Amino acid sequence: MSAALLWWCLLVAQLLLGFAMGCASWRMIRGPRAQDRVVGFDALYVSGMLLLLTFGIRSGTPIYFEAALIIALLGFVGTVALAKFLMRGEVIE
Amino acid sequence: MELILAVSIGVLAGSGVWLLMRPRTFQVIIGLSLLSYAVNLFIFSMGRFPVGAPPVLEPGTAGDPASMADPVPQALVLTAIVIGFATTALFLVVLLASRGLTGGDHVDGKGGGA
Amino acid sequence: MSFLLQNLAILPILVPLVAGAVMIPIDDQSRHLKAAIGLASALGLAVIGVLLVLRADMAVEGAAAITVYRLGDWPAMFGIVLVVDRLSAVMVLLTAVLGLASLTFSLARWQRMGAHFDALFQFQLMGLNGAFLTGDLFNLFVFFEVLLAASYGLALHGSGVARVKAGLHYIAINLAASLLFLIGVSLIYGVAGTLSMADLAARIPTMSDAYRPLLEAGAAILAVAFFIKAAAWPVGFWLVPTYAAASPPAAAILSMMSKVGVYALLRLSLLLFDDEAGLSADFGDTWLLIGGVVTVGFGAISVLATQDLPRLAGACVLISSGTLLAAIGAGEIPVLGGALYYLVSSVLATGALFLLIELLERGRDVGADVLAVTMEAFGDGEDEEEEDPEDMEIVIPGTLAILGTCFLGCALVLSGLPPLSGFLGKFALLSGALNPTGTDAGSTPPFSGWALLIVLILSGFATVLAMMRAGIRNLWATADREVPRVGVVEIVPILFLLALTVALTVQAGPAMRFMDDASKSLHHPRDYVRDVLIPEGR
Amino acid sequence: MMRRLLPYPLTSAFLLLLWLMLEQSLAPGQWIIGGVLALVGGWALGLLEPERTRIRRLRTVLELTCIVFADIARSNLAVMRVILDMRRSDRTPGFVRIPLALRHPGALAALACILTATPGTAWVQFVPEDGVLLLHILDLEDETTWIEIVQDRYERRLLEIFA
Amino acid sequence: MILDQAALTAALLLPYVGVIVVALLPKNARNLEAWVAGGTALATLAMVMVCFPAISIGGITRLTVPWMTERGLDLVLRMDGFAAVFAGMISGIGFLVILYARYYMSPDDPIPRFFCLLLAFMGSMMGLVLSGNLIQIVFFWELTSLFSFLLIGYWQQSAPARDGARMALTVTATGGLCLFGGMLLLGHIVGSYDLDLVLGAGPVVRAHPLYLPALVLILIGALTKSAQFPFHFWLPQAMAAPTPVSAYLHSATLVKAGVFLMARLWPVLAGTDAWFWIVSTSGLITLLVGAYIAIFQHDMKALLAYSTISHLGLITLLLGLNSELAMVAAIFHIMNHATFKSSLFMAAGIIDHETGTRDIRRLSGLNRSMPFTARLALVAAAAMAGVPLLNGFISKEMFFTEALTATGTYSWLHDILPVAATIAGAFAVTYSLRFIHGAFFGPDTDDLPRTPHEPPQWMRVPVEILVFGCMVVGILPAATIGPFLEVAVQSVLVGKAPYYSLALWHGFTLPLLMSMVALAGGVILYLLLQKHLNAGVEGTPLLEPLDGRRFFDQAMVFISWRLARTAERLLGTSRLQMQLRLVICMALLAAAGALYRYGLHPGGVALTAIDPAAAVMWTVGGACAISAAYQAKYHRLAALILLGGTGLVTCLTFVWFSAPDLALTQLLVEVVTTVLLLLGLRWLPKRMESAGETTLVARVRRYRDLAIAVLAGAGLTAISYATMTRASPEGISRYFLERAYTGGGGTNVVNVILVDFRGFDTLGEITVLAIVALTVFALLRRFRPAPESIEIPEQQRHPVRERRDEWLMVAAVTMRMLFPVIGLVAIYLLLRGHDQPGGGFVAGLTFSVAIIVQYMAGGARWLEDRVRVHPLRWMGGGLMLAAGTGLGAIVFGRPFLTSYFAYADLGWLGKLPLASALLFDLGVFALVFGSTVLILIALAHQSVRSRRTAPRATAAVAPVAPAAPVEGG
Amino acid sequence: MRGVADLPLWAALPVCVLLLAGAALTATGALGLLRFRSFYERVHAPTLGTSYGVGCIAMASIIFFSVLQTRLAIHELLIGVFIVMTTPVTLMLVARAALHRDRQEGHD
Ligand code: NA
Ligand code: NA
Repeated sequence: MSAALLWWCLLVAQLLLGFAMGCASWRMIRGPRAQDRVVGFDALYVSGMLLLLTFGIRSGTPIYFEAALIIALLGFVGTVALAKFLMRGEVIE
Repeated sequence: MELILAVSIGVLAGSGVWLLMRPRTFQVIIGLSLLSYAVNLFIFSMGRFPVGAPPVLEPGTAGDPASMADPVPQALVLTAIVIGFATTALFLVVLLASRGLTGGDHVDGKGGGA
Repeated sequence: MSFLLQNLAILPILVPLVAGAVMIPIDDQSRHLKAAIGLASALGLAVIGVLLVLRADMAVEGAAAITVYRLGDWPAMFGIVLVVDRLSAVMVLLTAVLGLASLTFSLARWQRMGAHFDALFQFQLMGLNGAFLTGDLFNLFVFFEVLLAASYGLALHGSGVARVKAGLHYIAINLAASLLFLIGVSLIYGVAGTLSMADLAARIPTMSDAYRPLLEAGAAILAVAFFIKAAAWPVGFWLVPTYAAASPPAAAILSMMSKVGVYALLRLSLLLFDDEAGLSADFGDTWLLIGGVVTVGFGAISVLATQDLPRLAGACVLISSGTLLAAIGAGEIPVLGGALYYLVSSVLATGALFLLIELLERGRDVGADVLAVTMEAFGDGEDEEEEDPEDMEIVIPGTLAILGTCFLGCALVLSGLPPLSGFLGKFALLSGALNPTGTDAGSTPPFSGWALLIVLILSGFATVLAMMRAGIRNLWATADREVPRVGVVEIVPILFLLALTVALTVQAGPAMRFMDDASKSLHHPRDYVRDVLIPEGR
Repeated sequence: MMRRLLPYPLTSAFLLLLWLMLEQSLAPGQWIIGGVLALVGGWALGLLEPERTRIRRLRTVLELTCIVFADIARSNLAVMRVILDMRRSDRTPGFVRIPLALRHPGALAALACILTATPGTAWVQFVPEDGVLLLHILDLEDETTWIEIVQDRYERRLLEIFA
Repeated sequence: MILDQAALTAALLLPYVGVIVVALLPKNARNLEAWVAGGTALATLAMVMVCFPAISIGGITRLTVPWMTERGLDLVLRMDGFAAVFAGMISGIGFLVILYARYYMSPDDPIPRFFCLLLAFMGSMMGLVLSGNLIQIVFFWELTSLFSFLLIGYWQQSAPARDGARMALTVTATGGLCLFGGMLLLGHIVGSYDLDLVLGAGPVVRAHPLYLPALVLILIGALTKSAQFPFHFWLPQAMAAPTPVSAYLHSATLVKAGVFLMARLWPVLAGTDAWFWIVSTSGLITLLVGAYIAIFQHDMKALLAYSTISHLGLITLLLGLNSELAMVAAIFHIMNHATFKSSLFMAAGIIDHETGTRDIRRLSGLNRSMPFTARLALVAAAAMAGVPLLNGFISKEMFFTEALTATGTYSWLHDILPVAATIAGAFAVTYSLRFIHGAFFGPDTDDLPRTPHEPPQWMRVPVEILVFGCMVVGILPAATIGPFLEVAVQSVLVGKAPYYSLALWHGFTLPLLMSMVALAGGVILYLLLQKHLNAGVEGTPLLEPLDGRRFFDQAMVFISWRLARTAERLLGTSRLQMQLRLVICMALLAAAGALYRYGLHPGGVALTAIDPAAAVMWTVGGACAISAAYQAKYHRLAALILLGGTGLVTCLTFVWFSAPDLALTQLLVEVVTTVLLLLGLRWLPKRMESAGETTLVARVRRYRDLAIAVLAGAGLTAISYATMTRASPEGISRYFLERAYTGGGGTNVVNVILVDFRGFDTLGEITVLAIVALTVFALLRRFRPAPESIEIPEQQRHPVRERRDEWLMVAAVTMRMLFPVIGLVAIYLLLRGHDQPGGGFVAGLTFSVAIIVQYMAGGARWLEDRVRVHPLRWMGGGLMLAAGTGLGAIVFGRPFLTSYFAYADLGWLGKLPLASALLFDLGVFALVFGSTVLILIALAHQSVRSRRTAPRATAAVAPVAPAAPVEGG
Repeated sequence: MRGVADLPLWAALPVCVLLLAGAALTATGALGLLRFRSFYERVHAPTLGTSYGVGCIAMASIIFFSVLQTRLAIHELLIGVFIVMTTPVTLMLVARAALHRDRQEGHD
């Protein structure tokens, strides 16, 4: 019972997160401006990270935790670099 | 699922190959990166389909090949990722040097800023 | 001593690795220290190479003399092994010799033309040796990457427009080739379940039919990767511009590089697809022959079409690559024996030629001018270096005569004219090709024999023409030129390499016997498989 | 001495906690490794010379935390409604300039965290010279309400904490 | 026997010893060098004489030195009568030429080189005639070509010398290559390269299907060397050589090599129609054409050169007649021609030396100023013309006899032979007359560059000796040259020598009549041609269009320039796009070709159910990839971002399919690569989307590329699908899973593979990283940005005057806080790697990201004032640590990289894992950290560096280069 | 290793609710990214995911693993902490960069 419930909920949650990734990537693809893409990129990372967490639950092992942790901790670095590039034209001054 | 992964590999490879044949250095480097993804996934796919069976053992035990992903392709992909990263960096710097010395970003080093 | 001998097989990789690692943090100011470390390592490698060759040749008649080194003490199938047989031993020795010569040459000025030359050079040697010694398919990839990465560095050493432009192409194509390599290796793993070459050879004969097409596809893709590295037509156009633009010591060691692709094809084709490989027996041999012949043809065309000495030398590398490929494709023991002899002699000669060219063209180096401009605009003071050509450069009398003689020597070897080893190499190859079963009367030469005969004679003709033209233009038609300033350390390595071709000529008997033995054991890979897969290790 | 050894006690404590959580273990060995790493981490941070931060009132911290959690929850719902019901036409997004007295970088960072984590408000620019914060508000009904919210609910408390 | 062999060896080696001695002598020791060289030649001659007694009784002296025995190539020294005669000629005339050259060569010339080359050439000729192995013959054959090339080009500063040398080598070396092929075939037919075996296998050879190709190839070699039609044109050009060289090479030795070879292999190859037609036709044409052209030459040496061609044609013709008697005549004429022709060349050289010109039109009346030389030349020329009482007469008589009696398959050639022979004889008389009459007779002239007088006495001695020889042989043939000729003939014909008589007088015979007709005809022709010759017209009447040299030059230009370049252009490319296209297509073809044999079908393993979330995920990934491909040209930033999207999806895939280590690594690489590419993006040129219409060609090209890309993608899809639907083979992975913990001491099998089972791969892989970092560093040191990207980036340049805006300040606080946090996580990942996902590589990247974040937050200057990373030390240390860990095993007597692990029990503190693998991983960590930081920071520093130099560099471009404040944070 | 099937119902319910809530929030945020018309509006959208989206799913994970392994597994909290720390940095900088670009182009 709980397995089936959890299974369905996980499926729905993953689909929702997949949908979120889709929306984010749409922004990345369509723009229109660079900052839109960057925001979409950031959102994609967060959605992906959440998808990882749900996947961890689904497979019942905590072994994917580090991957999610790394996204949470370092996912912003790429975005910051992009933002700095937009702002200053170079990443490290 | 096999089909999805296979098609994904194909899409990445196709995009990469397309870019590889373009005339601008930046296109080539993006193409190489995409191709690297495709190849890494390809190597990975050689280990077949191990959903939810990471090759991490319980201490003191031996793993069961039937219930665990093949670790060898994973090790190969790891090496390939590292080497891919290194060569991307190198290619980037060389394309920058080429850009600096030839004034353009054409792969054959011709043309000015065009 | 026994301690060293026990670990002899790993030393060709370890010595340059440690030397390179030690040099990384050393400041570029301490050039003499770096030079000393580098030379010590190269000398050590040469000694090790000699020992390896001697050991590989010690076996009794018939038995394969194979040394297997199990890294990490794992059984051969599972861990990575190094395998020393005659072929790999001679390649290691050749690498060491070429390395020693180019390194010595570089001390005069090229060492100072950019950062970290010495470390990169050591890594280049390491990569080459690793590729020759390893008995594992994926480890071969890794060492290919090591040697390619180092070659990128060396090819770009000194910077400048020509180098960077050629380097960009070189890198892009080799990156593509590396990806193909990966696809091939992983596909083979996916259907054979192993990475050890010996294990693979053991599995192929009995492989299930479901896997065989994919295995052969993997092997074919792998072969394309090796064809690219061997600069075969039509995927080898990168070679000539790259080698021509590279700095001389780099180009000299690079002339060994294109042979790695040939080596890999040779090793794998003979090991995996021997006569006992079932349906896959002799897979790809015809294509090797065709590819080789076409490559020699294109090389001959390039040789004729160029006015430029460095490009000429590069085209000679093409010819030698093609010849070797065709010889492998011929699939006969005596042909391969001759081809190996030819390989050694042509590598020595192209190495010497690349070093020599710079001396001949000294004073009108376009790249150097660009370099000067660059430094002026972006000189960072402390990190740019351009000392006077100093102590190393003692101008020697009769420079032009010596240079002329050296050029003549290189030209003779490369065009296959007597009296040097080039002629003997071609003879050994062709006599093998025409009389594959020995010199007994009555048989008709096989198709490959005719192909090789025609191709070698035509390419010899082209090379003679081109070398003569180049020699006349660079040595004779410039009577009023000023004598180039050439240091002893620059001329000695060239003489050393040429002296080796002379030695190879004089000692043609033993050398040929060695190569024939190497070829024989390569054509009987079952011994190799048996020796490597002996269940040892933990 | 203590300050040399432990220049950033809060950070070090956080690092130790982080270590124990990562290892998911309270074994003595982990305390030792974590402690050493926390110390080293403190020194490493010291190299970057951030301004020293003293957190005064733990009670205010707690209070602020609760407020923020509640605000975020409310904003989440509000923004969700905005997104799902796009036909609503009375929504007016816009910028608002808020003068701040807050100057401590750490406090400003905390405020940034709060405002960003709260859906509906976006930190756009802060000019330290005159202390004006430029916010973008998704549903800007009344500028002054927003100024009050920021100043009274968050800034005041942060000033207390980072005094 | 031993003595003979020793002498034989000495005969071959002495010239080379001489070369070395002369090369070591000082440059100005002209006399000494001449003495050494001359002495060497005499000693060589002496050695030949020592050998002769044994040979004269029909013996063969052989000495075999093992060389490449496996391939049937030994150094076989073999002297029989024929070889001995040639060897004597080579060394004897060699000595005379050296003596002559001592006086001929100017002190300004580099004498040591001259004598070195001359002796080396002599050595090669000796080697050639003394060879007892086919391949050895080729060996020395090519050496003679080589040294003659160097000798012809001796005066390298003169263009004709260079051209002559070039042409000679081109023709003779090409011929040599053909000869090589021919000899290989001959060896194949016989089953041995040994000359004695080959000579005994005549019938076998002639019956073999490969006889004709072998014959043609060998004859090309011989005919080119002997300057036979149609390869005759190189010889006159070779006259640019110093005259002693001409006298030696182009009369007595080099050109004789061809006829030597034909005579040598005569018992094997001759006797067939093919031989007859090829050899005698070529010889006959050469005989006539050479003689005809010789008449019209104004340069004495050119005249002699064409006459040489003609005489060689005569010899060739004789060899081609398939008759033993003709062979006797041929050998005899070889000897005679050597004597009179070298003396004539020397005489011409003396004239040139003393008057400064060789032009017959300018020379006149030298009979009076140099009477003795004139007498000598007169006699030699008479011999050349075939005047009785001189040696040339006797061999010519024999030729006429043969022309009349030639047998074999009857053909029209036999009909015209006597006539042609007589005509050729007449031509010979004509040009001999012209040589003598033109130079030595007629009125005195003062139009010469130098006042003529007799040469130094010793310069004349060689000529005197040779002319004396002509006369003695001409009067007493049987007594003088008879025995030698007999020995030579016997050895060539292997005991089948016919009866012949060497006598001056055979009675009134048809040949004598022909001789008389030729003599008279020649004189008459000379008289008739007086007007034409005195007019001094250049060129040969009637044969003007048949200028072999011009054909040759055009052919060379065509082959080596137009053809080669066109072919290179058509068959090669220097464009990267095309090269990559080819690479991809070849890979596609190779894989398709391999699969074609079997066909490719999906395997039988049941498919895994589709996971909708994964499907959605991969839709995103694919969309990102395709858009990245689409955007990469004009929207680089967009492409970069989209690439990141694909990377993320790849990383999630790794998680999906149970590869946490891969996911971690991919993720970190993703982050670092993004920063890296962004650092580089700043230096690329602005690219504006141009609305310009694309041409049709461009569009077709794009469709072609699209097709290739689709095919490549589809191919990879097919292969991977086919593999995935086949069961996994029973491979090596079971071992790793079973032994990872028990043998490698770790539970994370992937990590155990990386640091233990296949730690060697990892060692190589981190070396790659180190190499790349070093290369990047070295390259960036020499980095020169394009002028337009030197300036401050647009974003900072635009005239938005903002107040001092610490825009990064607030963000920087958080970023700095994260420094120890990320560092801690890095160490966490490092320490747990052996058992759980993580490891040195991931940790190293994480640690480097910690630093990079600080660089971004504070700027390079700011950070480096506070924290200094020494990447090179990290790299060196890391690599040494990793290698050192492996070396540790060696110290303990185990193979490199053998691992060690144990769990140390520390009581209440818990268990501490002690594994050498951790040490290795620590090395990996240090190296990865150092390399990544080095790469990124070196790249970042370009901005700092170029900014420092920007005002200088841009001053010329824009007068105002606003330097914005750069300090951030 | 125990899996999904071993979870008791009392724990499964909150896990399900939290999962769905978090995923829904994130999805809504992403939808906003799609539907908002101006950039500054779009900046707000992802914060749904980065605040309670992450919070809910992390909490679900905590409950799930704590119950499954019968010990407190709270390390997922770290993910929340890190997200809360880093998201402001990115969004702040992106918004600032957008403002800068807009001003440069004269929309000030
Ligand atoms: Na084969
Ligand atoms: Na790992």
